[in-house]
Amino acid sequence: MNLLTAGLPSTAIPLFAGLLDAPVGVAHYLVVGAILFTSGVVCMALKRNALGVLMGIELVLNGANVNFVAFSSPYLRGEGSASLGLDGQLIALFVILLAAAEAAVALAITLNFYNNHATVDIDQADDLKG
Amino acid sequence: MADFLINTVGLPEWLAWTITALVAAALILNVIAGGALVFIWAERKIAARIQDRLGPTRTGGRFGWLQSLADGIKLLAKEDLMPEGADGMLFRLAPYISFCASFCAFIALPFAFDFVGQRLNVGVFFVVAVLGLEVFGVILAGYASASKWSLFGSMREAAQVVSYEVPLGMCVVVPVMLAGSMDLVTIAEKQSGWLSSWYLFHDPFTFVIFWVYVTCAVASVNRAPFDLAEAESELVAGFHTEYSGLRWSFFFMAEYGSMFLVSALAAVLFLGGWNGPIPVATLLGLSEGTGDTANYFVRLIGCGNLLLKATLGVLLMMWVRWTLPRLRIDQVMTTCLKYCTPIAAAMFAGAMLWQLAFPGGVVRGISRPAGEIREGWLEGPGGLSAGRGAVGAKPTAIPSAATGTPVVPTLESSIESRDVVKVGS
Amino acid sequence: MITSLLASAVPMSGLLAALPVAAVNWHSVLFLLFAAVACACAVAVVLADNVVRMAFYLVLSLAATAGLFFLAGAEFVGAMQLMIYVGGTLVLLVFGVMLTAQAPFVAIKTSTGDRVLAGMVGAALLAVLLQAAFRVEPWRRPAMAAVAAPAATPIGMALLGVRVDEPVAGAPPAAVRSGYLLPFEIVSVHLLVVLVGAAYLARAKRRRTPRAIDVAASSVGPVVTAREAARSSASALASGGQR
Amino acid sequence: MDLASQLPMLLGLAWLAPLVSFVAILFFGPRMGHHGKNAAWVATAAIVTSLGLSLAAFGIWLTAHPVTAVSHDSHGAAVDGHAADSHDANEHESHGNEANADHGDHADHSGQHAAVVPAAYSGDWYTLYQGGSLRLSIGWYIDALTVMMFVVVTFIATCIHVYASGYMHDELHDVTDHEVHLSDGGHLHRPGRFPRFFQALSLFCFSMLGILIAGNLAMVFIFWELVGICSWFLIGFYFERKSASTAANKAFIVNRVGDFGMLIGLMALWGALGTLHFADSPAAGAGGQTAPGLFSLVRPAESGHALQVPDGMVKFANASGVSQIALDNASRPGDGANEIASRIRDWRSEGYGRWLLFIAGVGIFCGCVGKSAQFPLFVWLPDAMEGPTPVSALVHSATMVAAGVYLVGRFYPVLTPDVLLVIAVIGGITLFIAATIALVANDIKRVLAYSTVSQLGYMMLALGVGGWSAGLFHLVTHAFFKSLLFLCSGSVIHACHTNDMRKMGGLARVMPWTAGTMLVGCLAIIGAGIPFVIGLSGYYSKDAILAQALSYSQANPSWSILFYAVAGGAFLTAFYMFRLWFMTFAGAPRDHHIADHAHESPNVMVVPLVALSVLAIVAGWTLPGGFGLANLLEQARPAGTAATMSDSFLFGNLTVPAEHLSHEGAIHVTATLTAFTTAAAGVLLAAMMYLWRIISPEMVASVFRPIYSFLANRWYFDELYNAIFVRPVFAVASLASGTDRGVIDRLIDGIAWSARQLAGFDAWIDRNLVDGLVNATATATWNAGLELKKLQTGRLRQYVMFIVIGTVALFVLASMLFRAALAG
Amino acid sequence: MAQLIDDDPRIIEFDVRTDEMLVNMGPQHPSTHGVLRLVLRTDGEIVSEVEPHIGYLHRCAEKIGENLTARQWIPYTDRMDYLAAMNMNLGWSLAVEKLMQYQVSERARHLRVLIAEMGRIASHLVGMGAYGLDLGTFSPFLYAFREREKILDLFEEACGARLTYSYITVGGLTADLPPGWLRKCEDFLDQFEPIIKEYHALLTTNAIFVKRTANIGVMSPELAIEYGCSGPVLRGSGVDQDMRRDGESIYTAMYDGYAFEVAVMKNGHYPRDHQYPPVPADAVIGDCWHRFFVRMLEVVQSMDLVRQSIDRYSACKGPLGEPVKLTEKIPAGDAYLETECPKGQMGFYLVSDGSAIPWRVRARSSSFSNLAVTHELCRGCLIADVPAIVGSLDIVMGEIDR
Repeated sequence: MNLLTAGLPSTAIPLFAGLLDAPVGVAHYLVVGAILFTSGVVCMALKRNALGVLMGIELVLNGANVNFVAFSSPYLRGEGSASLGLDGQLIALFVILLAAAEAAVALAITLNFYNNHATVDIDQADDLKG
Repeated sequence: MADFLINTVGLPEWLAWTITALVAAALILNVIAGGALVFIWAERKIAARIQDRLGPTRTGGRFGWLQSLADGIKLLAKEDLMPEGADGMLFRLAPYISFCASFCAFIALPFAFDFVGQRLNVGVFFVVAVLGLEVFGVILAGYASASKWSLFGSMREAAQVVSYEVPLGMCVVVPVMLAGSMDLVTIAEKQSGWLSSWYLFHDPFTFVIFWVYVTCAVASVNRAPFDLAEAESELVAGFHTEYSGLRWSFFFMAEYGSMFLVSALAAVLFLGGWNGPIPVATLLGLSEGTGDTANYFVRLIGCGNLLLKATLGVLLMMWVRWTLPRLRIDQVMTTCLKYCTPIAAAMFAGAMLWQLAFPGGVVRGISRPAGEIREGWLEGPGGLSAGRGAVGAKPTAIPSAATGTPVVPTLESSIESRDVVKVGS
Repeated sequence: MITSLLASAVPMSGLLAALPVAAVNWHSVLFLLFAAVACACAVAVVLADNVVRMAFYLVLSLAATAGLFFLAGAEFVGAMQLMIYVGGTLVLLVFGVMLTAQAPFVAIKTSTGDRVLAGMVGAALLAVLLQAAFRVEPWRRPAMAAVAAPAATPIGMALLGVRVDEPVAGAPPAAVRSGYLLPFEIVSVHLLVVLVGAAYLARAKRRRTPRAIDVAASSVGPVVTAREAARSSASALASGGQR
Repeated sequence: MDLASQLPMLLGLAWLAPLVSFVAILFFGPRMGHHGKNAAWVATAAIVTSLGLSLAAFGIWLTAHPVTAVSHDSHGAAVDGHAADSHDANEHESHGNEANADHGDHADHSGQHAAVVPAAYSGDWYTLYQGGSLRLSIGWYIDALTVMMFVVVTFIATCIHVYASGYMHDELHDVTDHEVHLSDGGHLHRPGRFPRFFQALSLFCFSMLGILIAGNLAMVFIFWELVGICSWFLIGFYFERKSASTAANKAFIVNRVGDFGMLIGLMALWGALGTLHFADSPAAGAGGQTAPGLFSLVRPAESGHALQVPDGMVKFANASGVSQIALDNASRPGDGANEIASRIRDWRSEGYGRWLLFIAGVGIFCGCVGKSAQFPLFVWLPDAMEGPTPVSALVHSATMVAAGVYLVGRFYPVLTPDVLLVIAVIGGITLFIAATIALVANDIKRVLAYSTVSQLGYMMLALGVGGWSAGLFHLVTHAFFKSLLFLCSGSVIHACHTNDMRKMGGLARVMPWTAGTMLVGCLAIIGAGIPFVIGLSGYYSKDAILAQALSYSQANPSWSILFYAVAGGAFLTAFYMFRLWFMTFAGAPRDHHIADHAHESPNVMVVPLVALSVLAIVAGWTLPGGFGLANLLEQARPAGTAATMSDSFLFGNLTVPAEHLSHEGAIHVTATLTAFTTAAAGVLLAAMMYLWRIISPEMVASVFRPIYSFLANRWYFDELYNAIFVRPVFAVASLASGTDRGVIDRLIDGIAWSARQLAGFDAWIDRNLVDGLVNATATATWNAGLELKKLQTGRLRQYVMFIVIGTVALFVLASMLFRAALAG
Repeated sequence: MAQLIDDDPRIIEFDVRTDEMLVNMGPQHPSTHGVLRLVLRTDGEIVSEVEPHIGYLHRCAEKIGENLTARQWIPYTDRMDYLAAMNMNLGWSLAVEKLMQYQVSERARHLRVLIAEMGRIASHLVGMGAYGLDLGTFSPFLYAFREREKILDLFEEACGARLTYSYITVGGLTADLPPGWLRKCEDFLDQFEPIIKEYHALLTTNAIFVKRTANIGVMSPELAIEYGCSGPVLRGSGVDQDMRRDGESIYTAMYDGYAFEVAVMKNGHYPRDHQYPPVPADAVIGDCWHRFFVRMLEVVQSMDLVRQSIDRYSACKGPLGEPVKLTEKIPAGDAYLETECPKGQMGFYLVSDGSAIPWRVRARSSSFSNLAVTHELCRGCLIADVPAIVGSLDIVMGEIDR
């Protein structure tokens, strides 16, 4: 026990009690991933700026990446349970690469949109409205 | 050091680690800050000598050696200006971000065999990646200043740094390929021996690519003739036009820190790292097993070696700066895209083929059998023979702190086997 | 100070990862730190109106995530995240600044109704995701020290189609696990395509419909006329050396 | 490379070069320079290439087969007996050498009567179809005639190409055709068709050369038809003019009549003999064996190349007898075949198959009648003058009309004396009719056209009376001077912008070159020369014809009319040709407006004139040592035709005297003198009437008013055909149309009406019941779509929201439904 | 027409477009040579329009001249082109002398040549050094100033001032040279000559310098003439005009007997009187490099002239002569005279009503005309080219604003 956590009951609900002294597990990462993912989705849903939407996409991908890495991590692996091994990391790598490519393409779309509509407000991008 | 604190002093472990980390951080911080002061002074003197003048002469008694410090104090005392219409938060944060990036990159930079903040197995990659973040502060500064000149400067900086990361990466990959590791310590260790074992002299391609690296490094840290971001004749002062006082000095420190960093990186990657041109220690019979004191002494010498090489690199940049006119932005881009990148790519391919043709190296003459080198990836941590000796017969070291106390997990180590950890050196 | 925190955080990560369970778990502390930064900045991205600030927060969030990767032992992925993701976002930022430096674009406001709606939907999504996250056997004790220090080599070998990482206990042997040579090649080609596309985007091309004034001007003999002939700084920079 | 492979290659390339040009102009014509100006260069380059290749072939031929003087001894034509067999050229060469070395042995070897086999090479490039006994192929049959005709055709075509590139200059820009009156009173304004002209010209050359090189009758027929279609293109070049399109159609249709006969001939040959190849060719399927060609079937070598009804024809004609024998010997097929073979001789002597052979010959000749504008199908040729003048020159001198004569010449060995008599008579009639019409024609081109018809009649007649060499000789020389004459007339028309000779006169002063060259042409065509010394080309060829005709009439006194036709024709020819020349060039200008504006043609037109005039002079000469066209032709003389041929069938006893007999002194001198006298008389009369004006042409016309109008109306041939063919056809057509309209259409209308009623009822059901159902569905869908459309806002953010809501809903749903599964 | 425009290679369009931006370059900017204000209309890095704004240094010099006697105005001419004040003095003095029909002594004439050419060297040194500064290299600036300081030392010895000399004046010069001055001057020239090679190495032939200047801001001879450009700017475009040779007789008479070749590219080459570096392949006549190079050649040319004038001056035995009285009356009438100053043709015009004080004074500034061409040269260039172009024009705001 250490100074910081000494005062806390060790039998409290795991989420808070073990935060400082309990080892970090996959679930921790998943929570982070979920928050990133949700932030990204909300960002996409909220931002009228096309660049904001792009950033939301990046966040979503990043949230997914966190999950991949968590599942593949040798440190977070539970006893005797299987993990993704390197596969998770590799998939995360590919996601990163493709996200970069996606950013380039999306930027190209945005720029064309800007050239045509003189704005980056995606609410103006309703040419295909039914 | 942590062990020392835990075992000898009896401090709680978390405190011991904290102290160790803080010490390491402080050391690096001092290297940067102190180094910046020295380099600024040196630059003044060198520039003055190049330009047929004297430079600072009075402050500090002789040679004006305290001039930088005096200036620093003056900067501390200056009013911290922020333009109206600036984005306050970003304006304030930008210099720190720049400085942090520059500083963070030092973490993975080895000064001698075990003198490394954190030995990372992707050290090279880490350094380059983090160094690339420095530009981020510059961009934010340029944007947040609400000045058109600043904006121009930051745009240029962004474009330039992003572009130059490509050839820079290619240059860096060559030593990585030769060493078979991204670990900076491993790369430097592989170049131990005589002058000829430096990667600079490994083959013609590495020799060429070293100069490409120099060009790209100069460009990526925004030094003349690539200092477009702060081109004073065009953009007043570029991204830091609106900065004053301490914030401005942070940019300055970041710049000098980066200069030193890329020079040190060049030394580690191409110039043998802490290995001198002549293996004095080996000739004297000093080796790993000679004893802790001697070992430590050898490493200190190595550290001096590296600092000397890095300083020489910095001086080279200064020399260039005070000699050449500035390129135009499109010419900078041309240099990067039309010259550096293709040359680097070609040299990379060349070095690869050279490795294929002369696996043992030509200049080095007698060297390890090809098989050993080809199977290099099996060594090192995480390889098939994980934990069974990264360099030679040495156990894999996961250094714990900048002071260089590697913690070596053995195969037998388990959750409870903390006590089994062997203390190195 | 962020400076010192960062300074201490990063060197500790690898070290603490290797540490067995102990009193105060630095691993947890650092995890909390990075996770907090990542999450807070992600939320800040949502809340910020200014696109440059959004980008700034995004970069912080991504960098913190990279820290999480380091903590998780995925050092290569973390470095990649720093280099590519943060670099990519940097470009995003550049364009954002370039395109939206004008006041009207800096903040395009979203209506309150949208905000509330998005918040509700987001909360629902978060709830679902968290529920799923907690279902993953919570707080399982990891076996940290039992694993070898991570290295980039197996990843590289896997990308070349050879799997050298040890299979997890009980998993099928290494020979069965497939490499990633094909995806690697596909991604390379993909990136090449994107590169070409970017070059195409930034390339110079002839003007199609000249304005009358430019027709007049071009006959007088100026080299390049005003707006139509313009190069943005980014394209000028990216394409390099038009002269 | 030996001759057998060189010649087909060279001539084949020469043949294909215009095709290349045609294809090139077809696809890229309009893009060749301004308004396709360079198409002329492409076409000309192609034909020049052909000319070059032909000349090369000619040179090679001469090297291999030196032309020597024909010995006029009684042993017959002693042309070098190079047995032609391209399939074993080596063997053939050795055989030829042997023949050369030992001439005396030759007679024994090739049978009695010194029948000589001409040097010829044949073979196939490509077999189109092979099945049963039929083998259709693209092949070649090359002998001296082929080579010579190649040179002649390509040379004249070259001249005409060059000439046309100047003449057709108007087509390089937009053309206003003053001869086409539009309904609004204006004139037709159309873009120029320069490339199209040369495109057709190239195709024409290709087709013509195809006929020349063809190795079998099927191929001949293909290119025969191609020539026809090309002539249709070219004559109808100004197709907006009614006269031009009518003329083109007329030429085409009239030719079809002849081609119908030719088809019959082809069928007779193929049905009876199973082959259309001229020469021996590899048998179908059997390796190494040769199947005999037409020539060797009709004139088998074992019988000394004497004409006989081929076995196949005999069997075909006596099919009942053959089947009877086959029935009798059904069990022993071998014996049956032997018996048939043994009895063929008997059957042949009984006359089986003669009709067949006659029909085949006459049929083939029918095609020639059409193509070479013989009586009664000559009516198209004068109308064909509606085409541009270079076309007239090309069609009427060297190519199209020559094709008929050429084919008769080529097919000559198969023709029996009866057929030859038909040919001769037809030729004579044509010769006379055309010449008389030419006497009174006033259109310069029409005069030339009728003159052409007349000269073709000459040639046919010459062939018919056994003058194989004479006819073809005249063909070649005529090609030169007639194209010259046409080009000259084109030059005149170009200068005067009119065809009417009555408006011309005195042009010699302003157009000296044209006048001079035209004079050369006129002199050539009338066969002018100093008797027995030297003359223009026509002198030699006409003499030969006259001599052969004389020889024939001596042999067959009942047909001596043929000689008088020839002699009279010579007189008429001289008259109308010089009438033409005098009216055009001599005297005082009749129309000063025209004369003032007349001018010499550009060099590009004059140079071909001069070149052709030189050839018109020298083409008939025989150089010391024997080199000359006539001797060259002798090389190609078909085997067995050098001998006198006697036969008795339809027209009683006929003797076709051997041609060398006509060279005998008596005949020759008589003929020459006759020719000279008649020609001189013609010229004199023309001069008297049109130069010196001693006799007034008007007076003559009024005195012989009925004859004059009869001639001026071209013997009322057009009216005759109109009455005989066109009117009845119209009547039948109107009857058919009436039936169609009155009976069939009524019936069909009735059916249609009832169908409509039925359909109306059906439509009502469809509209009200079926459509109502469908429309109701559609309306419902439409309304649903309209409602759903509101969801399609185009707002990205809402979509994201939808996705999220959907996902969450799915999760909630899934977790409720499959809680157990998920929990695990 | 449309076809023609489509094929016009000079017109470039990009997919990425940004908005235009108005940027103020100056009046406080490191590379605008004083208080020039350039308003740039930029589109990204491209400058679509440049508009110079002047007048920040206006001091009513001409109006003052109408309230002072001719000699009293001399110090004000100092403050026009303060980098070549001697040449300014000379111009005004000659203009007044032209109206007065005054003939200076032979000795004064040669001394005037000596001083004027030294002043030209000094001015060009600043131009050269500052141009390097404009292109981002600092060291040549100091090298140039090091030598200029030596010239200023000599001037100080001669007249007592280092910047505003008022040495040459109406009717001659205020004083004769001190003894030993010529010796020092020759020493300076001998020492200075090899240093020019250094300049060539540092700037003229430097690859980056060439890249930055060659083919940049190309000014056609017609354009130069239309805008009234003069001096090295005009000669850099290949127009063969030099007032010392082509000017009015009262001015050219000063250079009678002096051998010099106008520094201009003729028939594809510059004068070959000395060893000069070759013209780089990229450079086209009329670009920044040529303007710069002409200045470098004129330094050498002036050195030759100084050497000649030293010989002639020492050979003159007669008296220097006294300048006219301070209150000397000027005959009624007007006079205009242009002289070849380092920056270009500097013209002075005065109208006199017969009194000592001119009725009207007017100065025609060469830099003014040279600056006017900026907007033509800078259209479509990059921002970095603006200092390069403006620097190559070598303007002095004191002369423009007066």
